[in-house]
Amino acid sequence: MDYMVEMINITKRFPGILANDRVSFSVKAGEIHALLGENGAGKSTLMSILTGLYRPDEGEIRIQGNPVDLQSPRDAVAHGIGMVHQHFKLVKPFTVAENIILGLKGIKEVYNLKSIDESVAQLSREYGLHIQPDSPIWQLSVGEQQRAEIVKILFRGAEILILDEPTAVLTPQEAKDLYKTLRKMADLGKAIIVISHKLSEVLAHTDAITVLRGGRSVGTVRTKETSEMELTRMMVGRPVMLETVKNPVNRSSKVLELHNLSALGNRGQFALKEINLDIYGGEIVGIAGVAGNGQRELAEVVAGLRAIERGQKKVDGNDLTLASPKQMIQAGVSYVPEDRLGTGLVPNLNAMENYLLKGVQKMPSGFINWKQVAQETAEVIKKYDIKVPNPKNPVKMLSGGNLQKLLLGREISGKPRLIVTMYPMRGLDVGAMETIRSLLLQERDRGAAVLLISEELEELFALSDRLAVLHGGEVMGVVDPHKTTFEDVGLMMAGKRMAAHG
Amino acid sequence: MEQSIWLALLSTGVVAGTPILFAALGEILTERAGILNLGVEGMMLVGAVTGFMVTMSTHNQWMGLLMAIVAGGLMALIHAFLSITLRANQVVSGLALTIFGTGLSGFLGKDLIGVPLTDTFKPIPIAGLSEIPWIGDILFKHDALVYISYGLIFILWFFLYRTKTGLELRAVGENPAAADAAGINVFAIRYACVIAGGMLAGAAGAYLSLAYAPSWLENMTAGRGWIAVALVIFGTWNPLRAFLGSFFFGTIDVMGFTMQTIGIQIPSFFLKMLPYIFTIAVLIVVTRETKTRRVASPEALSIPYNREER
Amino acid sequence: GGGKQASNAPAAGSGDKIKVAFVYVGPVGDAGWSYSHDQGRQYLVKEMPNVETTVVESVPEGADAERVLTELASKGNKVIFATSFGYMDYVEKVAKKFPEVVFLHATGFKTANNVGTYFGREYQARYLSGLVAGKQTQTNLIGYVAAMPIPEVIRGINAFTLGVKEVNPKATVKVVWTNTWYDPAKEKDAAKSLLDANCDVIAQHQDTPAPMQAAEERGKFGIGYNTDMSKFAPKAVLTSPVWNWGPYYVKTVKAVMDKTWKTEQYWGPMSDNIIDLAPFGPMVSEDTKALVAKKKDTIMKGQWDVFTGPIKDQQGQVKVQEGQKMTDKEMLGFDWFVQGVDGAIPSAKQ
Amino acid sequence: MGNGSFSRWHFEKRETTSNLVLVMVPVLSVVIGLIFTGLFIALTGKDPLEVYLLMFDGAFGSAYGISETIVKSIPLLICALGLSIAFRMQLWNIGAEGQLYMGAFGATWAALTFPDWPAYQLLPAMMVAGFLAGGLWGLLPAIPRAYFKVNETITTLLMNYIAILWVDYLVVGPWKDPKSFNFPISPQFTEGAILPTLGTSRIHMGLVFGVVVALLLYIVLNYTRWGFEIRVSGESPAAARYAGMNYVKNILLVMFISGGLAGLAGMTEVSAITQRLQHGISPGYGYSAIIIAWLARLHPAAIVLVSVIFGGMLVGGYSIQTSGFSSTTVSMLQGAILFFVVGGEIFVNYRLVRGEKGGK
Ligand SMILES: Nc1ncnc2c1ncn2[C@@H]1O[C@H](COP(=O)(O)OP(=O)(O)OP(=O)(O)O)[C@@H](O)[C@H]1O
Ligand SMILES: Nc1ncnc2c1ncn2[C@@H]1O[C@H](COP(=O)(O)OP(=O)(O)OP(=O)(O)O)[C@@H](O)[C@H]1O
Ligand SMILES: [Mg+2]
Ligand SMILES: [Mg+2]
Repeated sequence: MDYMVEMINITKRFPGILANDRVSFSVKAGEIHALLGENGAGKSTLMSILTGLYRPDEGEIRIQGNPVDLQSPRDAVAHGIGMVHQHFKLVKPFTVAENIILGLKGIKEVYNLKSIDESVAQLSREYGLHIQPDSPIWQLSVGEQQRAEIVKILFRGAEILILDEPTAVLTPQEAKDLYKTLRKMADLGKAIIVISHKLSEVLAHTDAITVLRGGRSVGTVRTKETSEMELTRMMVGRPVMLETVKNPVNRSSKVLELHNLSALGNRGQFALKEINLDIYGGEIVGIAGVAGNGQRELAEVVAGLRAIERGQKKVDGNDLTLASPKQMIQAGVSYVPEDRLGTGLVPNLNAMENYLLKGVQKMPSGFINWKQVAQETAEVIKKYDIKVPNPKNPVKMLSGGNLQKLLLGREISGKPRLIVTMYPMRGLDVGAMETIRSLLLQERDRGAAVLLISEELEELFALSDRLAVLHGGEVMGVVDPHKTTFEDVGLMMAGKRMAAHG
Repeated sequence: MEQSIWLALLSTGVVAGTPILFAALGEILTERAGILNLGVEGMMLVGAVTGFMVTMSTHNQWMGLLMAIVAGGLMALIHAFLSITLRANQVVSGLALTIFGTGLSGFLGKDLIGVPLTDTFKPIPIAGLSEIPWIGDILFKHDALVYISYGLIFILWFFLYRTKTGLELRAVGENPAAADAAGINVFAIRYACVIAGGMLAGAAGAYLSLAYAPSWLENMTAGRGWIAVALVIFGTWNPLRAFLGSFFFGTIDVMGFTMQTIGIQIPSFFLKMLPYIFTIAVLIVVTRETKTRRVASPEALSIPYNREER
Repeated sequence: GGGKQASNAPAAGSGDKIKVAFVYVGPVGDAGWSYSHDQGRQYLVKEMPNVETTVVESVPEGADAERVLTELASKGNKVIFATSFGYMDYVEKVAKKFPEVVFLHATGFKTANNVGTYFGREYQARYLSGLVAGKQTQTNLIGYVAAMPIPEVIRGINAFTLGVKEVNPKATVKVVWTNTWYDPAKEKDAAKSLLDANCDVIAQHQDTPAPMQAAEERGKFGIGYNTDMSKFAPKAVLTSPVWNWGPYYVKTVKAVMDKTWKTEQYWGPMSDNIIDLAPFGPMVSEDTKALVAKKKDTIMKGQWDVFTGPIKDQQGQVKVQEGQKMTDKEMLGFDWFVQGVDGAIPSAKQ
Repeated sequence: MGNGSFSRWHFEKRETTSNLVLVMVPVLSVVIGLIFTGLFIALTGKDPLEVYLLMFDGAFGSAYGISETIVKSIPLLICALGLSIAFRMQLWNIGAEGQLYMGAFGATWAALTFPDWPAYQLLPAMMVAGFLAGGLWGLLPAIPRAYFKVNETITTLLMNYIAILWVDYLVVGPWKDPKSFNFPISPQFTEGAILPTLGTSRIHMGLVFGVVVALLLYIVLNYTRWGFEIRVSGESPAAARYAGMNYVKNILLVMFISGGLAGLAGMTEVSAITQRLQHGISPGYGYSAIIIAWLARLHPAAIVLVSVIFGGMLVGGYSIQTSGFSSTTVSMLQGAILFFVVGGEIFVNYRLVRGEKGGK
């Protein structure tokens, strides 16, 4: 009746998997509806069906009460459905405006880009989405690109807006602004669907929540009437520990020392300026900061992937300022990069080969003993309970959580001295998050030094023994998370300097 | 006298560049949509023989041209089916198309060898324009197809950079997943571009057999299809620059002879290497530029697109 | 060989049947060299219905040639004509393995008991065509589109130039090398560059009619080659030195069948009909025709040959003394231009 | 859509590809290709079966045929092996043709410079010179590729022309045989510069090179660190760097070896077959090798097999000319069969299913 979207008994099979199993799902006009579920629960698949990207094997879709046949994204657009995909669908060399008019009906064959620029600018002002229509996509930050995606959908007059994990790559402030915009759109009578793993944000900003588990719908609840505990139980099927229990810190010797270290960013500017930071064995040092303030450069410098311009880097007392990535690996430095699939893991290689990726540097002879590799991989898979249906399949088939477990499992398998990890929980469901957290703590208790880079203050406060804040490539201060507030750290993240007390 | 020789050289350069220009314009369209077609040589040959055959029997070179265009399109359709629908390796498919086209053209042309053709495209100086000093001699004293190629450059340029369909076409070559999500029919556009590319290659072949050296001879393209592929890069996928390139390639081709007539002896081999060396240099410069400006090859070039896969 | 080849094997006892094979470097359809040989083959088949011919075309002058020759020899061909210079080494090798097969190699110079070479004195026809060109030119500049600086081509240019000079001492012959036997567009470009340099007659030693078409487009004249090229450029072609291999093929195959064939280095003169001039175009004056006929007559009768002194080279030095005739050996190794040629032999310097 | 029963053929990704599929797909493709082109032959009034038998007979029907097929497959094999290394690193080297010519150039240089050396000195010198020249020709486009990401498909293609023009220049100019009457060929090699052959056939030592290289490659690519490194580098340069592998060095090395092997093929051709440098020493071996490496899925053993089949196809192609097929028909048939093989590849990773809506 007054449902904007109704998906009824949708089933979608992929070779060997039932991604959606008779899922039903409805959204009203004017509401923000969250879609929750573990990795691989079928959320993205369901939404891809709604946008005509995939064809369902069974089921029916109704838009404003009318059954529709969505054969392709074009049909979906025609029915007012627009989606911001997790991986943006933007043409990089084109400008924002050019991206917006792509595939758009009603644009003249010989179009006037100037007037389109103007109407795009006007529309984005209306919704408070700051964006410059004539800048090419490749020059934009992730947040800006996302706004471009949203404006693109609005410009098409979409009434139904779908966002797949929109806040995963945004700073907290950007995330807040996004929800403000979404609320504005809902108030205008649009239906908004958001996929997210962040329970707190879902609880704070949405009207209704549907939970998927293992391809099936567990149920829909009103946000006001639910709690974090209930949602978690629905998603995972069992209660999950949300509080992290941490042993007292047991610091040993200095593992990593950075002295007055400066390094250049990709665009040739100084991304790290005069960094001084020591990390001891047996402690987790968190790095807080808004993305783009030198975190990536810091991780890369430590891993040996980025040249050091000035200053010094030592591991266990040895000067490794000029060391190559290979030498850093040999010195016992592990690195879990932000880009799991592509840098940390090779998508088209299987689990065994990915396991070998780093170990191969330590093989004494140049020859590979595949039997031994297979055995070690099997051990890691078993030890960390990684769901690998077939170890001979490329790892790109694995879900995000399992990828992260495999990656971390490999990185800690060599008992490293130092683990550098960037955004380790990004995009993970609560169950997977729990596992990763306990793995990091186990490593710390074993005596390894851990450098944890994250944007989630909660996570940083829960795990870190000390917390350094980066702003503009400089350390604003190193604090003890037990003696500091979110607000103080937030101020430092915004550029306020604090006396170090850690 | 000296001056007139150089004028004549440039004028001949325009004509020598015309067949590769037609083919390169077609390949620009194809590659802009993300498909690499290395079968240009084969398509040109089939176009050349078809154009000749049809002109022979209809006594109308325009009819010949038309059918050459159709034949080139049909050849390209094979590549389109293999590379778009069957997601075949585009390099291998293109090579196979060249082998096939060489054979097919020879087979079709078996009885056309040594047959003279009277209905050909002959030079028609354009009244007025051809009287402009220099420019007139160089650009406006050629056959109708040369003038058509001028028009085509601008039409194609305008189409690619100023129309909505052109924008969509380029989007398909840069990021087919994005184009698809925006509701553009990636498959239709790719098919259309590959076929249109083949049609232009067919026209290029017809230019050889109906205007440039009116006759049918096996393998008469003599590698020009490959040069057209190089020209696309030289022109950085831009029709206007491709024209300058074709002029340059054509002139270099003829220059060796002109130098001989005025008694300058440099080994023509080195002269002939120049376009290739320049093309490589252009490629390096352009690629380095892309760090700041994105003008390089279409990003999805030669990668098959499959919606349900990443 | 399997049973399927029964049809190819020499039918025992069927008397005079003989299998003859031809190996071409280009496609039969090149309208030039290979085409002219295939015309000769067709003539052979027509004249001698008992001859069964096999053709293998587009055989590169490399590894494949040896195999193709071997295969043809082992499949019962009694006479094999290898029609390109580059086959020389391979003919030599294969002939050793098949002493009972007769190999004939066009344009080459290596012989053996079962290997003969054959060629025609095309320079004689070239000379006659030079007379025509010399008469026709107004600008006294004649262009010559030439493939490669090998003796055969150089000899043709020289003979042609002597003919031109004979009737028009003021004329020069401008040479442009294309380094290809077969590329219509390139040949046409080369011809155009000559026309641009004010030449008004274009001669060629190339395998396609493109240079003639260039001349026709500019309203100028041309001398074709290999076959009668007037059909490609009827308003331009004055005449063409043409090959006529047929009679030689008939004669040779007959000799082999009669067991009278002996190895030789055959260099057939015009009087053997192996080379001739194609019919004149309508623009050629009666005067010229008569002159050509007269000269041709002296050549046919063997009273006079082209390279008879005095002949000067480009520097004006007398290379052939008055009254002397160049020997075949000298002619076969030509590496200098006669006076009146404007051009250079690229590698002569090295 | 509603309730309409929707059915449409479409491709569905296979979860895993069995070995049987891997083998059967190309075999069936060839068979279907033969049937299809057979229809075409029948249209021209000939018996397709007879033509195919003739072709097969020419290539494999006699000891001589087999020996010639092997001779033809040697350069294809060595080039394809070289290409397979580059392809494994996803470096699309389509410049084997030019690298082969440069190898021939290098080998010829050695042969002409040290004509008096005995074979045991001169042949290794020619091999080294050929490998180096081909390798450097492969290295040249690798440098801009490694440092500026310049597309190597295109640069290697363009460099083919330069290499061929270079060899043409040499045989017309400085290296022309003074005894050749100005014919564009180099002097004939001396005894010591010619690879030994097997008995009276033309099968030469190049075969041994090819087989040894195939074996070495198999071991190196599958069981050594470096082999693993180039696979990782090909799949993901970022991951390679991350894992401590020297991406730039590997590009340069791989292209050098890839080109070097093509150069070695060029050396074997001039040394054993033409025994001098001349125009057109390769009728496109470098291009055919691309198809071979790809058809063999870069597997060294499969490359050996496919090279022989390809060699047979080329040799058999000449054979059917003797039954009245022009050379053009042969290449038409070859092209058409290739279409089927190329198109059939999709069945390795996908199966054709009929998507049924509302069913099951
Ligand atoms: N294109 C595809 N081909 C094959 N299988 C797929 C494809 N996309 C998804 N799947 C399968 O369907 C299941 C559901 O995937 P989906 O992307 O919908 O999960 P999700 O809920 O979005 O997970 P996440 O939270 O990690 O984003 C996965 O486990 C996967 O195995
Ligand atoms: N081509 C594919 N074949 C099989 N499964 C796939 C394919 N593509 C994606 N999947 C599955 O779809 C699911 C979700 O993929 P998605 O891209 O949403 O990753 P993710 O788990 O959300 O990771 P992240 O959000 O951190 O990028 C995963 O379970 C993955 O296994
Ligand atoms: Mg998802
Ligand atoms: Mg996800």
